[in-house]
Amino acid sequence: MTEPVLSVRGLTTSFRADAFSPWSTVVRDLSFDIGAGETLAIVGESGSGKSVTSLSVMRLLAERTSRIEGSAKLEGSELLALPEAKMRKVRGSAISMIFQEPMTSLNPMMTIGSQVAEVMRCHLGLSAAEAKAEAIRLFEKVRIPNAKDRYDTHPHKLSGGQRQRVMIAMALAARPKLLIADEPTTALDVTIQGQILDLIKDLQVETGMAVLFITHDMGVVAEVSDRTLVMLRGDKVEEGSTADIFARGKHPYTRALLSAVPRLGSMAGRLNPATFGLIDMTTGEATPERALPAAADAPPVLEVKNLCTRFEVRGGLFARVTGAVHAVEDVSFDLRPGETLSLVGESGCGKSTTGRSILRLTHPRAGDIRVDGAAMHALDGKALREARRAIQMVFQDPFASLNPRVSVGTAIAEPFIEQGLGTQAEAREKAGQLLERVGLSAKVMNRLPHEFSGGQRQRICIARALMLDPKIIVADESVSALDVSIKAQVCNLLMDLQESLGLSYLFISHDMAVVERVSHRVAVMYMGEIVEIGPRPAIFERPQHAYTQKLIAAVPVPDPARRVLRRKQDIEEIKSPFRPKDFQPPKREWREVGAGHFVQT
Amino acid sequence: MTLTASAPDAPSPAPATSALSQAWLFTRRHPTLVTGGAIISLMALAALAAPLFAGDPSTMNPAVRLRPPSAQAWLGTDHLGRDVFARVIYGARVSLMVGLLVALVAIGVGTVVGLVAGYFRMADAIVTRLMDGIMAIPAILLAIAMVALMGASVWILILAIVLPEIPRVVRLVRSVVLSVRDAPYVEAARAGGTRLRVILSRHILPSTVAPLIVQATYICAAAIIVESALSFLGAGVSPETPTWGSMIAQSRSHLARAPWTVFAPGFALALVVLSVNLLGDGLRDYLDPRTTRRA
Amino acid sequence: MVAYVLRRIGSTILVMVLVSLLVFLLLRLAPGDPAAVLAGDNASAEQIATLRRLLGLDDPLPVQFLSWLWAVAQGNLGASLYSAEPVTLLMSQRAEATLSLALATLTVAVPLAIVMGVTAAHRAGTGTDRVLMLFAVAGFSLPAFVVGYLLVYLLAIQAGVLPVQGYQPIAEGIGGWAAHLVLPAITLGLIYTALIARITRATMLETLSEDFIRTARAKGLPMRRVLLVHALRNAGVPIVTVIGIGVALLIGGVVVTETVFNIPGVGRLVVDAIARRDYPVIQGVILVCSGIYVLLNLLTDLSYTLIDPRIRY
Amino acid sequence: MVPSRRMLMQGAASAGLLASAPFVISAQAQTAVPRAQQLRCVMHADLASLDPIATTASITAYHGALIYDTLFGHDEASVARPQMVSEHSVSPDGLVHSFTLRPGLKFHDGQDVQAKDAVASVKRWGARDGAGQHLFRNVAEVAASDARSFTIKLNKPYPLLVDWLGKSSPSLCFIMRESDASTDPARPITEAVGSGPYMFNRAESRTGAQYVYDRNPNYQPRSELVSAMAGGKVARMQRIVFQNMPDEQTAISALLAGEIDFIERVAPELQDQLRGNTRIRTEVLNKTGSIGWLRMNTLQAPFNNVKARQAMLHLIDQKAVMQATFGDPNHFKACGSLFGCGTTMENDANTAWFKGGQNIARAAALFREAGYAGQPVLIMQQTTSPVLSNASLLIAQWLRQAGVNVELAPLDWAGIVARRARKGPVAEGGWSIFLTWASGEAYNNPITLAGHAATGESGWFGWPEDARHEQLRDAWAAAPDLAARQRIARDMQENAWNFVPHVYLGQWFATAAMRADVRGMIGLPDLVPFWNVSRG
Repeated sequence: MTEPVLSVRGLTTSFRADAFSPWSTVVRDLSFDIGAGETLAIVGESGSGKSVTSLSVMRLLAERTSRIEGSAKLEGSELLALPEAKMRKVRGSAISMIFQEPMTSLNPMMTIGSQVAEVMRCHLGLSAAEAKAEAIRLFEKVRIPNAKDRYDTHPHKLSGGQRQRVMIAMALAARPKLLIADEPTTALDVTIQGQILDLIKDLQVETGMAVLFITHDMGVVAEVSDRTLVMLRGDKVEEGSTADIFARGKHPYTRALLSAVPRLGSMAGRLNPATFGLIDMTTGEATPERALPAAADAPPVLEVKNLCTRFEVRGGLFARVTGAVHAVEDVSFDLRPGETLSLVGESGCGKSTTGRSILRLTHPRAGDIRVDGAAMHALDGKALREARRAIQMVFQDPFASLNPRVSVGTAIAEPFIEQGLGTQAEAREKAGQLLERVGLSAKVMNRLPHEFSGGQRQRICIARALMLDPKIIVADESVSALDVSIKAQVCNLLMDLQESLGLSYLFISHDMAVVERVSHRVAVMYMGEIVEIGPRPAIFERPQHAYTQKLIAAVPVPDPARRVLRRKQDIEEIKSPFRPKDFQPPKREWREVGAGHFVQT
Repeated sequence: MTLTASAPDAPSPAPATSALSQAWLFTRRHPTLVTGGAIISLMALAALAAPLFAGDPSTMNPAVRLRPPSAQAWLGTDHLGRDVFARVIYGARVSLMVGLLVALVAIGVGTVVGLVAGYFRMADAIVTRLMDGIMAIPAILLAIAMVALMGASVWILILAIVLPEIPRVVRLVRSVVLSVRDAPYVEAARAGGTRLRVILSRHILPSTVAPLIVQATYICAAAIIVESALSFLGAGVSPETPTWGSMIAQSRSHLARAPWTVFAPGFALALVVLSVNLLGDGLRDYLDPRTTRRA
Repeated sequence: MVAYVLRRIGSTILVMVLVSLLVFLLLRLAPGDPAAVLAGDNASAEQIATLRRLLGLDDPLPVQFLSWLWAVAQGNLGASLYSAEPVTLLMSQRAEATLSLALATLTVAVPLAIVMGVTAAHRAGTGTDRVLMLFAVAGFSLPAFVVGYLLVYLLAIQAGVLPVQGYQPIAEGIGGWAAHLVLPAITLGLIYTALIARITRATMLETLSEDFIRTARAKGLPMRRVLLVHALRNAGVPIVTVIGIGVALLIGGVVVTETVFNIPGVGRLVVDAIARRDYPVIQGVILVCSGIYVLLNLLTDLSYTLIDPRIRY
Repeated sequence: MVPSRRMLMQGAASAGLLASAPFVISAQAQTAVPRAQQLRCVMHADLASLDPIATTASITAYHGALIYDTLFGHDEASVARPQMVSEHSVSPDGLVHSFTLRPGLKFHDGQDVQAKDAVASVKRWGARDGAGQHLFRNVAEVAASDARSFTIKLNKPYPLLVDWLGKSSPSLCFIMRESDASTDPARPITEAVGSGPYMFNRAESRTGAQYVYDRNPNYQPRSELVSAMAGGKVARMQRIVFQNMPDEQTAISALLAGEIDFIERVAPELQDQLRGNTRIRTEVLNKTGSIGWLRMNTLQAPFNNVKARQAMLHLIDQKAVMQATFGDPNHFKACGSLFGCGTTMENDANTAWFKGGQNIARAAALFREAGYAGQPVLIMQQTTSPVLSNASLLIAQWLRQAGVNVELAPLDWAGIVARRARKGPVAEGGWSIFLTWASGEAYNNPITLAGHAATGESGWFGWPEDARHEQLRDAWAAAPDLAARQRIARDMQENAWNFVPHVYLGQWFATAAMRADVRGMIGLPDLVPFWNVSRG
């Protein structure tokens, strides 16, 4: 191997809260090399120090509260000793970066063209006109349609994928030797994720730059990287070629990580959901997967018929309604006891609104919602409060769904007491039992939420939802924000509870691989409508609707051996479910292609 | 990615050796908070304990008017022969009380109104219009008019200063309520059937506490300043009541001959307002570390 | 956009009627009798009663309010009970001085405050930051009249370089006009500068922790460009809001400043009118002031669209 | 010229506040009077009203003296001399006074001053002014006999008639145009067109800020030397400007900087700043100064009892009250005479209480004798006047020492004039005590000063009632000469200090400050005239 583009030796980064606090080390004695044209993936869960590593190399951490030791050499010259003025010239030209959140990483006040052009004006000394021409060329290169017209567009008019393309154009503007991509696809929908990964790959081939890829997603790692470095709590645990790591990962943590990654297609041929097989990250001890029973063949606990939810948009002199966002349009399904029905689709498809409409957290405009035969849609006030006992919700963000000022015991007990189901003491006893049931100790009742990790909090939320002995739980992206290993554990917990308590889940998720594992049935939503619904094996193995097929094809596969260069797909357009006031939704027809498997025609 | 996410796994700071060194550490971390708090506390203490050491603030004796500082009158006497030191100390009572009461009333009323406006969409439009109306009237003109028309008692003065402050509190509370009204934990409570009263008191109100404490200090400081400005314009409380503002206003024509009559209350006024502001800034940084600590 | 502006103006009228009613009730339900003031100390009760009747102060309150409102709707703010001059005339005579003072204050305070705020945010936690912010806090803590006296004493009486008091219309020479405005503008601008500097620092700190600032730094842009081009504009909306709200503060501060420097402006007009219970003048001035405030709010809101391309009405 | 410009400005004003500003400026820029030809003055109050008959405010009298002329004028010896009048004769029975106006008198609008103008003006003044009202009880008819002559017919002789027509305390009998003078006496006129030595320049005046008076080029002064309000009123300055400056410190600074030329009254504590400055001169223009007085509500307890009122005589230490505000004893004195000190009616009848000095124990005893039982005594404290505010504080302190339950109600002047009209008890929004002041000379005249009346509820605020006092007042007005009036004044005072219609706070002498080159200021008790004043 020739001299590496970037050579990191003994990198140790520490933080402190302020000048009077002690240092705490976040990255410990990390060393790695990246050669030209090579892709190195740093993989790890939150708190592993992977992003801090890249920010340390770029020296983008606040000087007063961070300390970087060790060495980071760019083609032999030491970066960590460079004066700030020289380091600034390295940033964006020799090393450039793209970030996770395309929504927030672009300056919302400036046109995308000027944001790209300024890099070239700054580093390459181009004139305004030259920079503009070059920026348009770059936009074409990253496949932004109508590049010339888009030059003066502001970021908010672009979709997430397009913004990430702008970010890439910006990063490539000064022809860097090293591109650091920090979770570049995490915030994107699956179909877009694939396109962005392909783009980076193509550009790398074209320019021969090195790529440092930072991610938590093993699927992405398998797709893009030549070599992989696994980090855990600031330490490197393992490094090797990606194929090696996936096939013969030595460290228990590596194997635990791999085992927890849901793999699309791993459920092929099986009828019912199954728990994840897990490997303990310290002992390496394995727990095998376990299949769940089929749903009971009983009358449905939840029936939803022709549900419509629209958000009115007002305008004009007297603030009249000019139209509406048709978030949920004519959605019907039912849910049997002990069954998991997954609602899948990309962001903005209306899957969350469906769940919220069923609980009446959002007011549906029309439709029939029956819980256990009782008409939920017609209730109000006290009756509605009582009806909600049967149907509870677990939200996406475990940090936001617990009041930071209320102890977890109080939070769990609250619905029980508020519904007048028993005394304070009874509530606390039951809360204690439920904490044990979700895998925590009853002793933690008096602690505040911030003392718990994300996974623990989601367990607490589940306990709170169970407090009213519901029949149905709406799990709205309940595992999406969790780290891979935690995600698998929480999924397993949900499945255990379903088995023992006979719960029904409305499982709302964009993660096809997880959905495949936990569902009995799947409904695919697109633009507020269900386009395909049916038993899970049918949907995954014999998808009928074009959109379902596209969704499944886009999911990265965590297996470097099955890596394919593929998908030259059409550029996504911004989908807007906004409709004018007098819009008449078209009448939809359904075709039954298999037992209980319906496709919109 | 945020640093807080890594916090659970990071080694916790070494425990400080003693309470004293912890207090010293706190002082170094939050110098404005501690300085402001200490001065205010001392002032408040002095004001409360005034009868024990300060002398008589109200007895007039024109025969000894405008005497310079001496052993009998530490800060001299004013144009009516009153003890300036005693009046400055007793003045702290009024100034601090005006500041405190204005802050309390503004926060109290503003919180209730803001809570209602923020949580109930129906009330919002009405409340917002009303608050716009109050805010549209220049505050100092309203205060001058109220004091002139309704009499110059401390209570009218407080009412006059409070009224323009209320809309600011309402806006603040309303914005906080709006930001947490649809927070998942509030939705979770609604989904669990929690009553409105409990949602408001347990889940929504506490979020407003930190910004309100900070706002309260600013209102307090502003009230003390406005009181002095009103006194300057001749719309303050009764000249019988010692307040710093009215002391400055009454003595300002004696500045050349008896500077202590102006500088003593002036210094006290500036010091207290400065301290309250420092306290507010310190509290803001302490309660909302986001603004100063960043990665 | 046009519909939005029209709607806002509609609600403005509502607010103004509300303000008028509030002020009217405050004035009329409280003690104070302009007829008694007007008649002089030596007048008898009977003479005062005659005067009250002649001034129309004996009419029932609703009649007084509605007839006043009706006149206002026709653009007539009434006339002073004392000089019988139209309120519009009284105000237009005073408008130039007050507007000059306000504009002079704005032109000095805003750029200064923004430079201070940006510098403090950039150097957050350092000595520079502390000094700048201490200055800003002090600006809040010193009563304007104390500052005014101090400035007059030092710069006008001792140094003799600037006029002590008064106002010189711009038509009588721009030099004299400016010279008369320097001290009042500094006095008035102190608290205003402090206010804007603080909010600039706070929003800049928040903006500087945003992702796109990290992007801008990762692009290797010079710090000046990161601060002034990327961060400042994003911090613009709250800063502009405070500049707008601050104008309300200016209207208030003008009253004290005009008194200290004896500037014949609108603030003094209304303070004198309150002392005399010259109801039409008080009502007229407060109505116009609140109208200006509401209008400024609207302009502030509209200016957001210039700053932030995402905001559309 | 003046009306048309005013119309232009009104039109501009109604076109909109902001748009009109440039019009105003351009109007202002048209005339330029050299600074040396201007006298810029800060007076004690703002000129709120332009009608010197409808209001008794001193500042309006100053305004009147500048622009209007009077039929007679008092000279320095307080003798009434003809001013606008060229001939005056009285019928032998003393019942018909005939007057002829000087030829060549013109109003500022160019019209001649005619007898009908004088008749209307005298009638309006007679309806409004205290002395005028007293006179008009005896007037049968006022009528013009030709363009320049008119007569006043009386029911019985009135020796003070000419004195009253020429009096220099408000309200003066100013001669206005008939059209203005026929306005209802209670309704203030807003025109300001007279025949006096100066003309009101409305275009450059700014209500509440400055009032501009330009020399009347058509004024023909009398040939006699000037003597107070009598003699030739020669306007030597081209322009007089009243600048309203409520803040005294600002005014001092402005005088020091030469931005203004004259301050009518300088607070004693501010005079330090002027001392030793050769460019500034100070002068006491008003030799009888001002007297503060305390009125009690005689309709309600405790002051419905004469003993309680007497207690107030013993309670107040005038020297202390004065010292609290004026400091230097050169600026004030205590005064025990009902008619003020330094005046023609001053005497020492029944002033044992004054000679005995402050005696709080005696006051307390008198309150007990009055049967005082702890009723609240409410003092309306005028916060906008330092002397009255300080006096209120001291009196409250002394009353408390005398065992009285005192309550201070801080109010501004407008609040006081509204509340003092209430006759009910304190609990019903009434009052017990208020303080005010008037020029020392005003107390000298028991007819013109409304507060000298003791006519009960129809009288002035406080409403004291005493039949003998009223008899003496009538006798005083009817007395043939000064010596007779002085005798009656003694009797009045003897009686008054027994029933105590009011008590005094002390007498003080305001100092005027001016640039050293200002010459010829005329010192008058009630007025500051600006004719005869020059610079250099």
